[in-house]
Amino acid sequence: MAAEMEATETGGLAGEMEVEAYRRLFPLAFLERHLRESVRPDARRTDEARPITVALGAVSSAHGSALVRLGDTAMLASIKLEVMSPSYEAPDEGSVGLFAVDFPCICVAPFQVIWLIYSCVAWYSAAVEFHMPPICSPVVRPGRPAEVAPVISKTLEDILMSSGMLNLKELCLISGKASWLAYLDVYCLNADGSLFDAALISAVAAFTHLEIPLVSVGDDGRVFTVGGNEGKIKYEVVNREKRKITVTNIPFSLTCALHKDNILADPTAEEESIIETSMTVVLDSSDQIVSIQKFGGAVTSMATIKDCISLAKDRRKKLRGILSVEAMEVDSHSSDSVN
Amino acid sequence: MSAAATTGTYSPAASAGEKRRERKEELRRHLAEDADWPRADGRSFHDCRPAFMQTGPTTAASGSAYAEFGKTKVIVSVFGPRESKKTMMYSDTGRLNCNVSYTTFATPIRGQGTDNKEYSAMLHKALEGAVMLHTFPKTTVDVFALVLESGGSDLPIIISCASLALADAGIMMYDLVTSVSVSCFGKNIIIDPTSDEEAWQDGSLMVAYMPARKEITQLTLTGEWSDGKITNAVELCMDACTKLCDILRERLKDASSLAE
Amino acid sequence: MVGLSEGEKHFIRGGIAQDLRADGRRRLQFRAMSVETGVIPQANGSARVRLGSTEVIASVKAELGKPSILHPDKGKVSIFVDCSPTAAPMFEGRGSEDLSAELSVALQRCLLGGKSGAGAAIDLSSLIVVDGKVCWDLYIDGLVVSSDGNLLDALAAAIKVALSDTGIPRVNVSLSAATDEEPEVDVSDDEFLQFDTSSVPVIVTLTKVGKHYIVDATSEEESQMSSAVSVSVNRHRQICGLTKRGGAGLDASVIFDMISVAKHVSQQFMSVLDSDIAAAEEAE
Amino acid sequence: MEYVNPLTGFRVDGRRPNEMRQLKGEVGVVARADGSAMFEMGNTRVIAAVYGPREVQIKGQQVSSEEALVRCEYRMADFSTGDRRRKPKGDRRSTEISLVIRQTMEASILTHLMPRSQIDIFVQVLQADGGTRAACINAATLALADAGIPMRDIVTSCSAGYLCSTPLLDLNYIEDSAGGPDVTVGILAKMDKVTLLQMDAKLPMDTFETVMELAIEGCKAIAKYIREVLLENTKRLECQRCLRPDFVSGHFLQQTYMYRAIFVEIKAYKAAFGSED
Repeated sequence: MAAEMEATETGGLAGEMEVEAYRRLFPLAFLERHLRESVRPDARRTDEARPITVALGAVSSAHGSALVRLGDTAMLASIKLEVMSPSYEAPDEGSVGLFAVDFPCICVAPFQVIWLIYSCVAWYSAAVEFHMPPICSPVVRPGRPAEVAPVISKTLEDILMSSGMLNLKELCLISGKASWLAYLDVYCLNADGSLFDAALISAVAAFTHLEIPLVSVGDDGRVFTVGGNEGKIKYEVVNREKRKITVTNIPFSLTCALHKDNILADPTAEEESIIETSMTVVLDSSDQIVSIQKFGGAVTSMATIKDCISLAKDRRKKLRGILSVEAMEVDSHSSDSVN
Repeated sequence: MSAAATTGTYSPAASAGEKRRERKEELRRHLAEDADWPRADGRSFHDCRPAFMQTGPTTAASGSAYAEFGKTKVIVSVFGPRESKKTMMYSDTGRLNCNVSYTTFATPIRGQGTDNKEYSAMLHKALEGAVMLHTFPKTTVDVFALVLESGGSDLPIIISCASLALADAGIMMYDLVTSVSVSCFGKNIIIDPTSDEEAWQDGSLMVAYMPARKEITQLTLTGEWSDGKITNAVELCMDACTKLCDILRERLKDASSLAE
Repeated sequence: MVGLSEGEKHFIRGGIAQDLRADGRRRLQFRAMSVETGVIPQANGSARVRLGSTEVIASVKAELGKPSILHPDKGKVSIFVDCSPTAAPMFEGRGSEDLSAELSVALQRCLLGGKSGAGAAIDLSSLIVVDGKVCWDLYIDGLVVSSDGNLLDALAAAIKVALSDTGIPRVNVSLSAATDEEPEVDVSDDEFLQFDTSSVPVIVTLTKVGKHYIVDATSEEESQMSSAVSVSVNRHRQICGLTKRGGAGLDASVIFDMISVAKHVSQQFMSVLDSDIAAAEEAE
Repeated sequence: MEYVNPLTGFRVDGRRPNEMRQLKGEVGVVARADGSAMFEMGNTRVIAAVYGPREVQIKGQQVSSEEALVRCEYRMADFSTGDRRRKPKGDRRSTEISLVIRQTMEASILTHLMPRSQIDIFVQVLQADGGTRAACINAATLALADAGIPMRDIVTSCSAGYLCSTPLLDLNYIEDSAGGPDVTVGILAKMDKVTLLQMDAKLPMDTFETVMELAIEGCKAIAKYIREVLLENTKRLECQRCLRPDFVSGHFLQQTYMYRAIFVEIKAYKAAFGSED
């Protein structure tokens, strides 16, 4: 690599070669030339993150859903509510996403076996599912899930639980008898870097948009939805007032790629493929650190870690407007009755 | 932690089943008998749902398209000619690899989100006739479709959206493929059925058509049809496909004008 | 699957163009067909059909089950096809899954009719025992033992023969007081009720090679096919299902022409099949 | 449930303890296979097809340069057993039986005569009424013979059991699932050598010997029957080959008709060749 670096230094090789070919052939050199002028290939400053747009109620067949675009990365989160009998220890608490994995085909590729064992452990504790369908990136092939998907599912689930954002007591219907179970599925529609940040924002937005359907209990003990506008209601509506769940101290995350003492906030897929080390800082609404994740890669000094945390802090300030505003704004067509 | 909590989940809509069935029964009877009974969403029998199509939702793919017909939402991304799987044997013409999968929340009852083998095979047959396979020998073009929401006549919309994505990816094709399906209720034929109408149809017919070359690449039909009914159903589908194809062409024109 | 040299390909195409195929048949002529019923004693109905050297076995098994909530007054029928590796080495392991899935889907499309049950080969409401509670679930299984082309027609014929050979045991239900728990059902194994399989359609596949289309193609001829249309026609000359296979596009008029030819040929094929069924019934 | 009627000594299906079920063998049932056969023991019916010796397909396995690679796949049809469960492919039982059949047949095939080649044996069970393993081995032997693959000797197999203190030959499904011992023996008929012996129950030594003797008797009877089937098949092939006028089959007539047609065609071809696409 070093030899070819000198060649580009003198501008011999890069001069005539077309930029696109150069970008493909020598990606690291291409990036480093940009970083020397502290600018990035997509014309952002090193500490600048991509714009975020949030649209609520993207899926009409779900109780709560949100489509989030972080630059080009697009995430679609959807929550479906189902009724379950609460566990013995926590009679008055619902839970999020008890995900039962049943694998249709018996002979599984070795990787899927690990995923099967891993998911059995998560089976009984609340687990959230992060899907990477084959449409989102050239790396993913149908039939074999991407390696990074279970990792993101696990971290997403830990943070949603540990940040105390949700008060599971609000998911209870009749204490000890029936409570809500929220299946949270996050689909990555376009994978262009910092998937975890976009996934977390979309999950949070979906929960703010969540609307619990009006239900009442039938005589056989089974809960059923009431049409909402039906005149005669045989059975009294159980949860007339508990329709929206309160979302407190919203967690927010920022991923930074670390490359030789410069920090790239919110890397794109191309940058992520070049730079191995990256660090994710998760803060909650009162700027306390919820979690810091750094999976191996090059060693970094404490100073860099502090810089990342401060970067995350001011990024959260800028975005507080978006996260709280959309919490109030209920999208118009999400209120039609969901059967 | 007791395990009882997990197995007993059910979606609470069970009670409405009884009433919903009578309403469906009544809908079917009306559609079968009188000719001018308006459909649930106010369309006449020969009206398609408003088609919203757009290219390029996924930048990671070499070509992609998003289609929304009423409640049916589909994303297709095409990964340009790339080397095929190790297990594949040598072939001097290109290969098309299609895969259709549903999200867990696509259907009202929570599905598994598994791949739909039948639709993948049908998508492959519909597109095979239109793609110039000999222009990318020894390689494979991957066409992956994800149904975000299933609102009725999913396969035709997947086929039209896939051919738009292929065009967006710059894959050589003889012609764009558009596809429309009709449902038959008694002697009436309704076009572009929604999932409620599809659940109660007496028969259905789907045509995948290349308007410029006037060739049908895929035709499937179920239920009882007489000869005459087939001919005018296929004619109905073909001119609906031609109109849909003009919409596709406009999308490609604005996409390219946007690109400059 | 079939290795053919250029010379052989020309020979086949030239033959079809002159209405004289490799094995001496005309374009719209079927191969010799032999039908046998009751090949699987444990099944409620079974049949083996040999069309030239293509051999398939179909078995119908009936089990008691619960009707679906959407159609409480109808029984359920499911069709599965399996290609045995004895037919071709490439069907070994999971190799036969796509072909089996394709054949099962094509058969379901042609035999089960629309979702509301109209145009179904078997009258589903005759399968009901107790409305909403107990009904018969028919499992139709096809097995391809030896494959020499035209599997779909052979399977459809085998299913039609198996259904005519099927006997569903008469069931008397002792209506217990409580409505929702399962009523006891005892199955008498002497008298059986037969199906009337007159309305079960027959599938005719027209394979287009060059400019002409042929019926009942062998696997060599199928390897030369540009496209194929499988039409299922029942006794009242109604079309109960249609699948276009193969890649190349077809002009609409060609398809209508193929449908009319298929209707004409299917009547003749159905009469041959009915006489074979009658013969097989006595032979059993 | 008494499996042997104490008074008459007959079994559930009316057979005597040392009586075999009705055998039926047929050769050449699958046209495209190099060799194929169907074998019936009572209600158990199995079809075997042999493809090979042919070029090795799977690049993964290292190809031993001095002997043929024998591969086998055992598969049960969905309707073969009483209850209709769709068994997923490659479950443990069929993998085990595939291995058993492969090793049993490998013992008798002269693999060193066909180096760097592969022989595929596919066995499809149409109807399973006990003793499927034995029927598969007999069918495989017939199919290998039909494929003309050199073998030391024909391998035959039979099962035997021990219920109500009487040794029973060739168990059917009811006797097999009665929980008693089940001995499956596979022998090389002429050389009187045992290639397969499977027994899974506690049995005193002497009863084991009597049951095994009974099974070997069974195998010998099957070997005699198989030899008859092969002899009759060879006769049929022989007369088809020597084309005696009174026995010319319709198939042959079509062949001559076709050759004559070709001469006519060649002239037409030259003219038409240009127009043909």
